Amino acid sequence: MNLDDLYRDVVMDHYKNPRGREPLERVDIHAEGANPSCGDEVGLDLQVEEGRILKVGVRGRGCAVSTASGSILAEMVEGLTLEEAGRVARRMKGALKGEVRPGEIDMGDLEALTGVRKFPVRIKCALLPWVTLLEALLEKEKET
Amino acid sequence: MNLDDLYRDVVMDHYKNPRGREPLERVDIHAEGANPSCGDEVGLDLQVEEGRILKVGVRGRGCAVSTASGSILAEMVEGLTLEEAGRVARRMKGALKGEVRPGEIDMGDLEALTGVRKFPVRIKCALLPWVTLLEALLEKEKET
Amino acid sequence: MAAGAKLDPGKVRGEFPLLAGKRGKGRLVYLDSAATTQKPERVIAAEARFYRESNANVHRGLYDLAGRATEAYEGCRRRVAAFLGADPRGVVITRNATAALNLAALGSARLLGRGDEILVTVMEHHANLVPWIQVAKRTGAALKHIPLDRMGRLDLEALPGLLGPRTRIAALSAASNVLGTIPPLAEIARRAREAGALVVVDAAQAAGRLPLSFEKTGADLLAFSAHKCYGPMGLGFLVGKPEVLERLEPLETGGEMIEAVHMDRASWAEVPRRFEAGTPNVAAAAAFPPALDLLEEIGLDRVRRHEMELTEYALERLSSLEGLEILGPANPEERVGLVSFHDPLVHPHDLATFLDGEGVAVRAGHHCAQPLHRILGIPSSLRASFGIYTVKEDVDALVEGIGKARRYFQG
Amino acid sequence: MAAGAKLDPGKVRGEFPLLAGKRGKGRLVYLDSAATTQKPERVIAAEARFYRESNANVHRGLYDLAGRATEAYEGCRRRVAAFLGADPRGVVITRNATAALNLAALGSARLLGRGDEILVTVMEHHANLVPWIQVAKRTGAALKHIPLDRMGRLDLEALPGLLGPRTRIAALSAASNVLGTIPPLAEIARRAREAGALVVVDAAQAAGRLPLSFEKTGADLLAFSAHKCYGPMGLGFLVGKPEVLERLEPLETGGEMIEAVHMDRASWAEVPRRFEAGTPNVAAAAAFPPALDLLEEIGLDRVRRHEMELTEYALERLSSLEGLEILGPANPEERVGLVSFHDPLVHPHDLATFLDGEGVAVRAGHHCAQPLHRILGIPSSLRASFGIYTVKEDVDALVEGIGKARRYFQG
Ligand SMILES: Cc1ncc(COP(=O)(O)O)c(C=O)c1O
Ligand SMILES: Cc1ncc(COP(=O)(O)O)c(C=O)c1O
Repeated sequence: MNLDDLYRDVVMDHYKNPRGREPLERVDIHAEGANPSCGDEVGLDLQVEEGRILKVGVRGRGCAVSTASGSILAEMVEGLTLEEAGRVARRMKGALKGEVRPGEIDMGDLEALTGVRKFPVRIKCALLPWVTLLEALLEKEKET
Repeated sequence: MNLDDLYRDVVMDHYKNPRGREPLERVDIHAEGANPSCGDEVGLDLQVEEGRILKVGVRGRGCAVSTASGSILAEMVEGLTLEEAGRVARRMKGALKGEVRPGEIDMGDLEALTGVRKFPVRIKCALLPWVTLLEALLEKEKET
Repeated sequence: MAAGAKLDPGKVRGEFPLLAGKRGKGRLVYLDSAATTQKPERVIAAEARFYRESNANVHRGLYDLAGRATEAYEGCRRRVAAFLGADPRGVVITRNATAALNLAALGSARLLGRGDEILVTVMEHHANLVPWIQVAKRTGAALKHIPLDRMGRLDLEALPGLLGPRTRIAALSAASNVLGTIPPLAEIARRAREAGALVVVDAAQAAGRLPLSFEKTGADLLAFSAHKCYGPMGLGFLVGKPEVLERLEPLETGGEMIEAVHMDRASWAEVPRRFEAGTPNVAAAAAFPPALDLLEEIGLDRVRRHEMELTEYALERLSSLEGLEILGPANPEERVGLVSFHDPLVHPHDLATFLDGEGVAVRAGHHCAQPLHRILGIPSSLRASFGIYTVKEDVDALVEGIGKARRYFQG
Repeated sequence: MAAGAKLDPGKVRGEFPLLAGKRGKGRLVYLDSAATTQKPERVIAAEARFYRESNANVHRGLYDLAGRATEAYEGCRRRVAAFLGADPRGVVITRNATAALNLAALGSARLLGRGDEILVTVMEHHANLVPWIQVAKRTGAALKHIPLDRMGRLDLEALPGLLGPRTRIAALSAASNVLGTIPPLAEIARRAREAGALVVVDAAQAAGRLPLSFEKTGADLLAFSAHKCYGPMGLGFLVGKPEVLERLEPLETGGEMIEAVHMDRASWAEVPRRFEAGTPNVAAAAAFPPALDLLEEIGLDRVRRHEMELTEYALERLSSLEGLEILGPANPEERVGLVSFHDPLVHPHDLATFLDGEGVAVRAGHHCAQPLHRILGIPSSLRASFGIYTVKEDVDALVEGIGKARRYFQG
């Protein structure tokens, strides 16, 4: 195992300069996620207009992997409809868990995170923001 | 381990011709004992006069070891006072458990049974009639 | 092994160091595999190798060694799931079959109330009886027992009278450890389920002896021990449908099995981890898959045929001993590889001790089935049980030993 | 070892195959002994030898092999009793410390009623907290917590307000697995007993680290795991006064632990067998005494001094890292051989993964002590823990690794 497989340049860049850290003007959807086994927590805020995600806010600071994953999430889902965001999140989840082979779908910067699969105990770190997003979307759906 | 250490001639003789098997005219003290772990059961009847054991009746048929032990018991305690019988039983218990060295006390035919100490799982078989006697005496004591 | 070829116990024996060596007067005739099987070298070596190369605690460790330990542990879970055709998320790793059955019984206390019924059989091992007695006492449920017919089989004619709308649980063994009886499990399970009951199967004597598919047994929960399956001690399993496990209350709590703990409350991790409190026996988990490999290399069908032949041979040879009372069905197809009997001429204790002197290891006692022995009207019995390494000569040695013992004690 | 001479960890290391070998880039720096210790060759060999020479089930077997297995099992019980100066009749053999603590907690439910109080501490491992939460919920008893002072020690000034006539049980660890804190156990035990409480001690982090006498701890019941004491996995102990054990309800039922079983009721065997349902882990029991031999050959005083020196060295070297927050008391005499810390610059997960890349195995997380971390105001921490084989160079590798990690993640 090589550390640089996990902490690729793209990941370290997202970790050191995480996107989606500015407070939002308005929060339409919100969810809190936690990995009880390590104590990490993440808060996700979405500003939504006409079913489309305008802006994403990420709060809480976990490890490099979860921070980078949250930052990539912020970048990737901005501009998507809620439905599209859900589809992306499910794919990412599959890819991180190794259920979908990388390359099968376009993963953008998240591709860089798939190195985590060589570090099974860290997969949860990368999953946290995406799982939280899925829960937020599920809550929203139930509401409507 | 040699089988003949356990099944010495004296033991086999008591096993094949167990003493104390005739029904008593009168039963003054009675006790039932059991080894739940193997299902063996023994019944002890004592005919007592003026604090002295006149006759012993043993019922139930266990293995050679417990049968011989019961037979030796019948032979040994007949004629003793209840107090003497208790003392003998406690000594036998100690000797069978290896807490008293053989030779330290006069054990009569029971000496032959001490071979059981080389067969730890069989010690319970040899103990059964003696432990039952002790319980019978204890019950009697409580009554008076 | 060539398809169709028979199991060659002589060859298999070579893998078992305790049996391969000489002992005292001669070879060891080990006829107590139903109590615990001997261990093949590959199992012994795998456990040692784990300690030498991968020893660490599991799950929480972020380092390579802990990753390897976790992989060994989870690998065992997957291997057992594959062995039984079950879902790995439904495989709970426990200390032994007894712990698994306690989890099944006490864990389902919350599903039971006064007047509910738990159906067991009269031939159960204490491990599949006493926990149900306990849970019945705690919840006010009542115990019902499937009786035996005169052949030592479960009496299915009694079933309609025993199964009813209040039957919540039916718990029975896939094979009796005293009679050897293999009940028509799938049928009983089907009828119990139709009555709305959960089906709990004690497979301690079936796993490693019979080709076993979790689904085909009809079980909701199934328990067995690794040590009776050529695997290490200190390892057992409760295999269940994940959705059924979800309904059980954990028995033990502590590390590894929690989600979040506060000063005065706690929530549980997902199934099956919820039932695995504290540091598990990773070394044993690492050592069990090779035992299952061995069984599958041989083929469970062949294991089954081998045990059936030995049983048939043992029944035949033992019948030649005048007066010997053999327990259980006469047909070897209805039995697993063990034969218990009662000799009215020599007490089981004396017989077992005598046979040991002849180098023959058998078990005497009630075999943790006191109620069954009470029904049979004998305080205890002698049991000879077989494994993949048992040869016909072992049975011969037993039969000759009994003959000698009779002369010794009766002569 | 010559009296007065120090423990030579370099020499001890030679007995531990996993540490003696090279691994990847270089030697393994194993700093996770608090999770599980490495195993000396004599323990590994003893377990294999049991399987090769004495493997059988215990107690009921009337044959020689079963006698040897029983002797190995009961020998372990006696050895543990001797190790702690306890009565062998009070040594219950369990799966691990967690199982022992569950037995202590759930087994004493019958002694508790609504309004009764259970005293624990805020630094307990989940294994000595969640079972008490469960039993409190079941019985209506209330949990009270001894808080920490600002130095990371138990705040004894709070004790008078916490101990009262309703305090039935005081459960606390002999050493914290996060802070390293060694509380004044004997004093707390004395005061708890004066208040009429039973004292339950979680010695998982104390056994094998501190000279430990059952009597001097003041415990009524004391739990620990073999695998944290250089012994095998799948083995733990609840050591108690026999008359206290008599008062506990068995948690698991089944074979071996019964006296008489009927169709619908059962009675229990004597203590301690009453608490040992089913086939025990005889192989592990056979393998543990050699670990205790090793500890006593070295001498627990020397082990203690060795760990104290390492702790002192680690505290000193870690303090040189700017901003690092070290948990627990500053005085190494008040700590066992482990140091946990929080680095505000690098997340524990990243630090642990990075250190693993450097060949340094440490543990990151809440170490099964979520409530304590909540009080400390950190989600998780990093823990380096020592054993008899730990050398100062291991601590050096840790400190250098943290420096490198900071440059990697911050630079
Ligand atoms: C039918 C049956 N059930 C349960 C058990 C209990 O298994 P263990 O002692 O491994 O828990 C046994 C073995 O003794 C058995 O034969
Ligand atoms: C203080 C303390 N108590 C209890 C335990 C539980 O030990 P085990 O996991 O071996 O049951 C541990 C170890 O994790 C511990 O450190």
